[in-house]
Amino acid sequence: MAAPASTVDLSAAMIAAPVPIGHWLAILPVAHCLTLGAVLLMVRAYPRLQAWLAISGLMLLTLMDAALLAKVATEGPLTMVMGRWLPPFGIAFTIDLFGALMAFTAALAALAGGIYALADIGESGRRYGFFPLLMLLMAGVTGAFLTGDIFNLYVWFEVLLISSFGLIILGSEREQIDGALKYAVLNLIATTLFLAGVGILYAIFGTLNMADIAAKATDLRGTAPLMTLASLFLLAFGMKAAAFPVNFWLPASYHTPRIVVSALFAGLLTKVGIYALIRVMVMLQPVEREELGFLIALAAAATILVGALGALAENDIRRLFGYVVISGIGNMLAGVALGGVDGISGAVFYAVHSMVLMTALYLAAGQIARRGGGFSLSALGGLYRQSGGFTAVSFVLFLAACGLPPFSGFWPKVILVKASLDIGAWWLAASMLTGGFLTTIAFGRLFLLAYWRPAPMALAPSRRCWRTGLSLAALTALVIGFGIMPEQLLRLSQSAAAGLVDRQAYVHSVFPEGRAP
Amino acid sequence: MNTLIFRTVAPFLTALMLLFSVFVLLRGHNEPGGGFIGGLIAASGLAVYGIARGVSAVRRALFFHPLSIAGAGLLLSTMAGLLSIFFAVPFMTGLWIYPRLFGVEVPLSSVLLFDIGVYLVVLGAIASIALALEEREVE
Amino acid sequence: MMDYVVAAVTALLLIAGALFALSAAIGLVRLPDLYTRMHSASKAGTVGSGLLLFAAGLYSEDSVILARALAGFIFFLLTAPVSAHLLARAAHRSGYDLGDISVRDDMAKR
Amino acid sequence: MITPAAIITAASSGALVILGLALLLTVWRVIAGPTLPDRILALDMLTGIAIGFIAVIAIKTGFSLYIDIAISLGLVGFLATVAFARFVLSRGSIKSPPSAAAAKGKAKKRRTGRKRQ
Amino acid sequence: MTAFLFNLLLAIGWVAVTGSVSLLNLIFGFLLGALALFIIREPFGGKTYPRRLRPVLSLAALFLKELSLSAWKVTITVLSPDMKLKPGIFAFPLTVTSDFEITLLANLITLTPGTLSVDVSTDRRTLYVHALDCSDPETTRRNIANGFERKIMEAFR
Amino acid sequence: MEPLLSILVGLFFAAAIYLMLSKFSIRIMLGIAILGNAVNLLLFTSGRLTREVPPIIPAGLDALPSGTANPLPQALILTAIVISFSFLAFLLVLTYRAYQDLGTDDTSEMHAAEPDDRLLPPLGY
Amino acid sequence: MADVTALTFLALCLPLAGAVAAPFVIRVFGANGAWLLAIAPLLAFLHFLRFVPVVARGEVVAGGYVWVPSYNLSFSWFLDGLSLAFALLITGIGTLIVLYAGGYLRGHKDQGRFFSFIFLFMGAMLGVVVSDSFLMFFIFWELTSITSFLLIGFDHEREAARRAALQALVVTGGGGLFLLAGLLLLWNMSGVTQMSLLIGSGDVVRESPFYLAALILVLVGAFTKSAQFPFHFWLPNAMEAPTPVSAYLHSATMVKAGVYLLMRLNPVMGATPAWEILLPFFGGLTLVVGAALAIGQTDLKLKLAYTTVSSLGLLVLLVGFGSEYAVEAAALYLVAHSLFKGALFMVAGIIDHETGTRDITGLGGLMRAMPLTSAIALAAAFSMAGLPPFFGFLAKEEIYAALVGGDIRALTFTSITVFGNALMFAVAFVVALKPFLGRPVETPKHPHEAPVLLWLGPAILAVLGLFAAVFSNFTHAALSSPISAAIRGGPTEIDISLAPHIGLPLALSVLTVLLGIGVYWQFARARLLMAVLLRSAGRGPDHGFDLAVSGLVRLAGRITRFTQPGRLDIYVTCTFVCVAAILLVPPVVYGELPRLPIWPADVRLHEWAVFLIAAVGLAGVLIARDRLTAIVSLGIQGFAVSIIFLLFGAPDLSFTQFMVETLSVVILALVMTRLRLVSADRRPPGRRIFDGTLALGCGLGFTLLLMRATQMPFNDTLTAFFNAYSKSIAHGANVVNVIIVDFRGTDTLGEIAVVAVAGLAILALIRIRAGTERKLAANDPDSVEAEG
Ligand code: NA
Ligand code: NA
Repeated sequence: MAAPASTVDLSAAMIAAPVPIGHWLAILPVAHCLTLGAVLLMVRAYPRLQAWLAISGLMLLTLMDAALLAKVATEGPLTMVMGRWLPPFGIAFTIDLFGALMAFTAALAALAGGIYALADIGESGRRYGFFPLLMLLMAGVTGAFLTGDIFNLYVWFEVLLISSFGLIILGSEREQIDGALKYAVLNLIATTLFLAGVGILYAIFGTLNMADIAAKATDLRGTAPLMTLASLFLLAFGMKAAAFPVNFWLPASYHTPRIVVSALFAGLLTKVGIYALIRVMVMLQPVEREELGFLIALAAAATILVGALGALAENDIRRLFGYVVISGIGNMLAGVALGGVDGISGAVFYAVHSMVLMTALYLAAGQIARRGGGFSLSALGGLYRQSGGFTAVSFVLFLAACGLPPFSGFWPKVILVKASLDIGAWWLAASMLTGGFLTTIAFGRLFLLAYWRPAPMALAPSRRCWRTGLSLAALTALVIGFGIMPEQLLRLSQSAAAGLVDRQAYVHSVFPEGRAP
Repeated sequence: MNTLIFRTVAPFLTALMLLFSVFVLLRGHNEPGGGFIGGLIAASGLAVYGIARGVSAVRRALFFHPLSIAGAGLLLSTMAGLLSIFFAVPFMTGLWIYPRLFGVEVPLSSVLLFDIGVYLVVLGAIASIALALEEREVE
Repeated sequence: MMDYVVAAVTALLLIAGALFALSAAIGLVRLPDLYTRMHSASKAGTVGSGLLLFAAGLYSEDSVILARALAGFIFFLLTAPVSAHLLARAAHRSGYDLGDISVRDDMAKR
Repeated sequence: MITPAAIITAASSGALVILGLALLLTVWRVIAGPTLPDRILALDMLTGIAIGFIAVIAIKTGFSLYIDIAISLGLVGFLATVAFARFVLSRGSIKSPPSAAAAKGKAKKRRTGRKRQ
Repeated sequence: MTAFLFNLLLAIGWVAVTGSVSLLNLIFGFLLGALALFIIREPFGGKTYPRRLRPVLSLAALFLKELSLSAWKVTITVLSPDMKLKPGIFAFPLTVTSDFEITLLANLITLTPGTLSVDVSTDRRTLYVHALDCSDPETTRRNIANGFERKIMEAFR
Repeated sequence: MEPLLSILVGLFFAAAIYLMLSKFSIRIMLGIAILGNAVNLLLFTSGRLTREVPPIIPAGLDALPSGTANPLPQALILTAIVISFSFLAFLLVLTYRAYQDLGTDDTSEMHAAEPDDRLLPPLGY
Repeated sequence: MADVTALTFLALCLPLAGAVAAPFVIRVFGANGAWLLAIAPLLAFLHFLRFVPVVARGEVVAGGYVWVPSYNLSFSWFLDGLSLAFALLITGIGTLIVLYAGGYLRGHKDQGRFFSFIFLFMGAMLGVVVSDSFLMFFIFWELTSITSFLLIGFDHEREAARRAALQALVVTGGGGLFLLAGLLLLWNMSGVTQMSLLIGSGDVVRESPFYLAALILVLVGAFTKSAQFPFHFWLPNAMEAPTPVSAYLHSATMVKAGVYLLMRLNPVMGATPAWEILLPFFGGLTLVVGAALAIGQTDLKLKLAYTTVSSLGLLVLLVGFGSEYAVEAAALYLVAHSLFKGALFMVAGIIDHETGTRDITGLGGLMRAMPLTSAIALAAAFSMAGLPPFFGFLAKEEIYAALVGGDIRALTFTSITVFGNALMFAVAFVVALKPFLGRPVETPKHPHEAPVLLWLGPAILAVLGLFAAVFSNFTHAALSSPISAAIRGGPTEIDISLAPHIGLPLALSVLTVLLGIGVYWQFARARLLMAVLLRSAGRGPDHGFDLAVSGLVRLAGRITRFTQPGRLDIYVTCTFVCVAAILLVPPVVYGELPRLPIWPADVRLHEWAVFLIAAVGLAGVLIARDRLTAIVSLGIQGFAVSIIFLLFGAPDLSFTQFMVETLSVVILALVMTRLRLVSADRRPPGRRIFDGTLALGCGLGFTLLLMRATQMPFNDTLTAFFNAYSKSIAHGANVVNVIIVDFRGTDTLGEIAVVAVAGLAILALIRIRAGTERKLAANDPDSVEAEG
């Protein structure tokens, strides 16, 4: 490596100090996903090899994200600037607790989905790219959680979006095509709005690095363009997250793909929207968030209720679960509306809970259909008699989805209701509780009809499959674990929220001298 | 399209376009061009060949499935970024060497490697799309 | 002095090329049917843009760029007749008849 | 004093205006049609004129790098025309236009009749 | 043989276009050309290559002359107020037989004044040509046969 | 210059949105294609405009002299163009498949995923 | 005491252990495993029993572990008289219920599961009464709702059982949400998170402006759980559960949780006008309604269930009175009711088990066949009727002593109570005498004396009812006094004894007995009268529940179909309405419109031409009559955009745009080949005007935003950096390309991932055909045919 003769002062442009190997944790998850995605793309013709590679790759990803989470939790935000260009010029991956937590949970959900897929995705699904699509989806998801650059965030959004397109049409059933069309058009509008927002943001701030924006944003306040910008981001990410009144795409499409795909979508995609919403609204535009607070709270309440009512009104359990996803988004949105460490920590906790739970619920839906012969509530029955173990798992998941103790859904709900009552937003608390109540009725009826009610026809005894069982059991164990021993996660989400509200540590991690040049 | 004239001209055009695409790829760092445009031109060349002589001819010509080429490109680009782990510099840091070949100093870099990866991805993906569509056309 | 020569030749080529292109456009508008318009487009267009490219190559006073401009021109010469042929053939095969003033169509007799 | 630069500026500005006019005429043909091949032809020509336009810009600004763009544009225009010709051909004869219903039926038949794809 | 010549041509073109005249670049260009040709290797089974340089140059000169004439004539035609046209398609019986020759002829015809190759018959005996002035197709046929077609046969046989 | 381009951007958005409001999938796709251009032009304008001078460092100089176009938005747009092209290609093929499988290009008749006669769940217990 | 904390924790965990062990124990030992399983609650009972002397001295047993410190929550318990009494009842009666269930469900295929549920419920209930922390209390509170759902729906193959289970879940779970809000409000008001601390901050709470809100929220929680009118309807329906469940849930546990909560909060929220009006009002109403409905039933269990409703009303009424006597009476009645009601339910179960029916009209003369059972029944009925020398009498005396007074309020509630008690008296003897006296009646099964597992439990409870009364001093010292001290929030000074209070209370007792005998005498008529009355009153809240659930589902369906009509055009329209609002509202609200440019700007002729071409292209796409014109016009606007890029110094962009635009048009053309479609606009004129306005609105919004944003000062540090170092460090003269592959190479990495995935996705879209994957779902996952 011979550097060319140059008179330029490198230190004015580049980070001179060598990078400790530990910093590579910032990029490795994404690079790993991309590498493995590329390799899987090359070995499309070998389904067995693919599956083996993908599962071990997902395990490795989970380990990497776990290490990252541990590092960030102990040492504070971690930054690596790609190409070692001084920030904000190079693209920085800045990982705070929030990002690391989300990435880790996403990896867990993906691992569970991947293992389930071993039994659920067959030859043609593998040949047409389930595993490469999954890995590249994870590249997008992880990239979105870890990057510290807003345009880069857009890019990762697109990576995960196109991968989701690929996944949603695997199978090419009629309803998949229909669902995919609605999904694709509406999501594309959302990302386009996001990109337009990035353009305007660049026009105003002249920078794309989030820490830099956070630092600069304090100088420019209250002007109409900033409000418009914040609203634009709110709409774009609200759409991604499926918040009312732009939630249509979710019930229109989530029930159509293969069940593993639904599970991954439910677990990962809307949460990326919520992640971006929190990142941008709370960290980059807190003043605008404050001003829009009431609006966000209204949207949150409406989302909760629309979701819960939808869950009550659905006969197809996949669609029912889709509405439960929406209702959950409303709860997280309520956290965003509340702001403050309490509200945000509630939203963060809820996001983690929801990633695990919704993945598990959809995987359970797959099992319901496998055991009961379909997804239609009017035709299901007899599951309780057929398998006590599966019923127990389902029951736990249902309770968690209703926000009932002692499972993972309970804590964020309590935190959020308390935070709303603290600031006197009783109607927001009421809508959260009402949403939980309606969801309880929906799940109670689901349990009555599909599990307790005698089967219309005798069900064949279900065959055991360790892959589906393992993934479902592992996720359920998490749901129980988060419920009974919430301290760790609670502390993490509180620190994550604190890091978002007080941006010092984040900015400092990118600019050790305090401010961008 | 089974026309004698097009069939005869197409290989020449394709060869020209492929060559031109490499040219565009290599000069991208200093002048307009680069991996993406290069890849598009190469894919267009293959598309012309496919339209003139049929999809199977292109498939035979390429040896590998276009998507495997795209995968290789993605792998190459990522590896170009990961290379810097061995030099204690962050991901995607440009690494340059200047070997002398026949007395000429040839600048080689991880950045070039990256751009070649981009080229391959675009070539593979677009060719795959074009071929798949063309295949449906002919049936 | 050389500057003036180059400038003058370039200017001449520029105007000539532009006019060729314009005449091709006029032909495209005025000629009565598809096949006659093709004459206008494939020839005048090629020559017009060829002249302009040549002008650009000449003006740069750089042999490499001139070579590149010429290479581009040759490329058009290779492609223009092929595309004209393909379009005309496709149109004829798809039943787009010659205009009313046409006097003969041997292809239709096949 | 007429400098070479002034000559070039004047000539290139003039050429740009002429080419602009040519572009507009061609666009008119694209919009007016009347047949599909007419439009394709006009689009092909549009790329041709655009090539000239770019060459003039190269002279006007002194950036010869634009020439490469012009070259690739020629290539691209060719591709478009080939694809459109392909399209015209595969649409079948315009003299017996199949009805929309027939097309639907055909699509269905193909869907059901296909064994392996 | 064609392949090698074409490859060499590609290499020279590479050197010209990249603008770096060195042996290394020529070799690089040749290698790239070889790669490109390898990819489209199938069609190069034929044996058509020019024997003599002079007829080729002569053909090129004829072509350039015809090309400029062509453009000019078309310009005059479209700018004339009344545009007296008698367009039509006539059949041209081919003497040349190889793919390469037919293609070359057809393309050259397209670039000559007032004529445009529309199609080659499936038996490869007839070339259909559209002419702006189709009042006397016999003369046009003779011009083509004695002009481009003869020169092509001189150059490539 | 920026105000003029802003108006053009507005026109692009308006056209794209008008097309996307249609019921027909083909028109929606045309709208999406234009929408991509609209956003690209928006990005382009947001970095402020400079006529004709590309951000290419002339031979012999070490840095770009002032008065050249802003390279950053260009790089961003380049990425965005590629991405929106990929999406457009996918969407076009999807539209094609939708037409094949659902037998219509009218999105208001596409009810495979959300049938009009969706059942309520059983009202009993 | 080695480590009281650890032992208590273990005692609290014992039910959970039982739940885990039950299926295995039952699988191994069959129904006799109940003996083994009963050890778990028995050990817990004995453990809590050891605290009785401590608590009787007025001390409190507290302990616990850190649980969720970051939310101020510990797993901690707090045993005063009230919680200890409850803990003893739960574990004590729980032990008996386990034995009883062993006999009752002998041979049932799900007996193991049943024990698991019962133990889970026991654990939850225990948690409710011992919890110190609010949240822990609430968690266990909800757990009782959940586990009772499982228990009530145990006979899940019967629709009525499923309905009852859902009803209980909806009513008590829904009430729980109110309670949660109430508890959180209490937390806000007092700033403490523990019951033990809250008791000391009653004044703060009562003076808070949110007091009434918190009270109502808490009351809804307590009333739903304790089946107060109008939430009473779920309780009788819960009789769908097997009898051990009814005996357990509706005597000492589940339904008492609400009463427990009210008693617990009495020192905090009591002694206010709202408390003293609301509680007696609803309690009194419930007492009367429950007793009246009990008369109207023929089913033994239902009769008992309605008297439970009645008794709960009485307890709530007493708590609301809040006087020293009232509290003492409540404490006594609480325990007495648990004992006699548990025994009576079990007796009803025995009768059902032995005869195969619970219909009072089809039973009689069982005395000979089941002497022991009838003795137990009689003892329990005496207690329930409030006759000496049973525990019920003790309680009833105190009740009257507490209520009597001269004012109108005392008069009203006294008469209500007398009336209610009289009806309960009658019911008690109907249940305990009618089946046993008279001539034997033919029943579905031939009755025998019940096996020991069945009669042991009720016998013990009946005997306890007698002992408690006989040793009333001990009962008072060990049990009722600590309870009332806890309810009052301070020590009490009254004494009780079996000797009657001479005076008004005794007179009222006599009146009650007389009235009760009267009703018993005319029971058949009374029942008919009630039936007529009920019919004329119309359908009650129970029927309302069905209507509410189906109505809710229908309403939800209607709303969902409105918000989710399944039409893409509506979705898109809605989205863009939001976009227009977002873009246009802020500039107007903040009054910040961009400066309007001065025309004509410095625009050159050829630039105008290009802009014009772009506009023409756009217009062409919009108005094109066929789709090909539209596609070609699309190409024109694309070319115009690339020329714009070129004119403003972006050759790379222009280059790429040309390529991409052409490829887009090519793909469009390739894709459209097979489609016989018209791209022309086919919407009606009105819709066109709306869409056009909306589109123009959005366009205008973007124009304004972009104009305003570009008029703000521009920070070009990034660009300056790239321009300075692109060549000198990154060795590239084309700054744009250097940004793409070096400065912002990570973007490009993502971008090519998008391209690669698009290739894959499109391939999948074209190649995979419907149906190939469906086979997979139906069949073996590993036997899918290979596919091209
Ligand atoms: Na480039
Ligand atoms: Na590039």
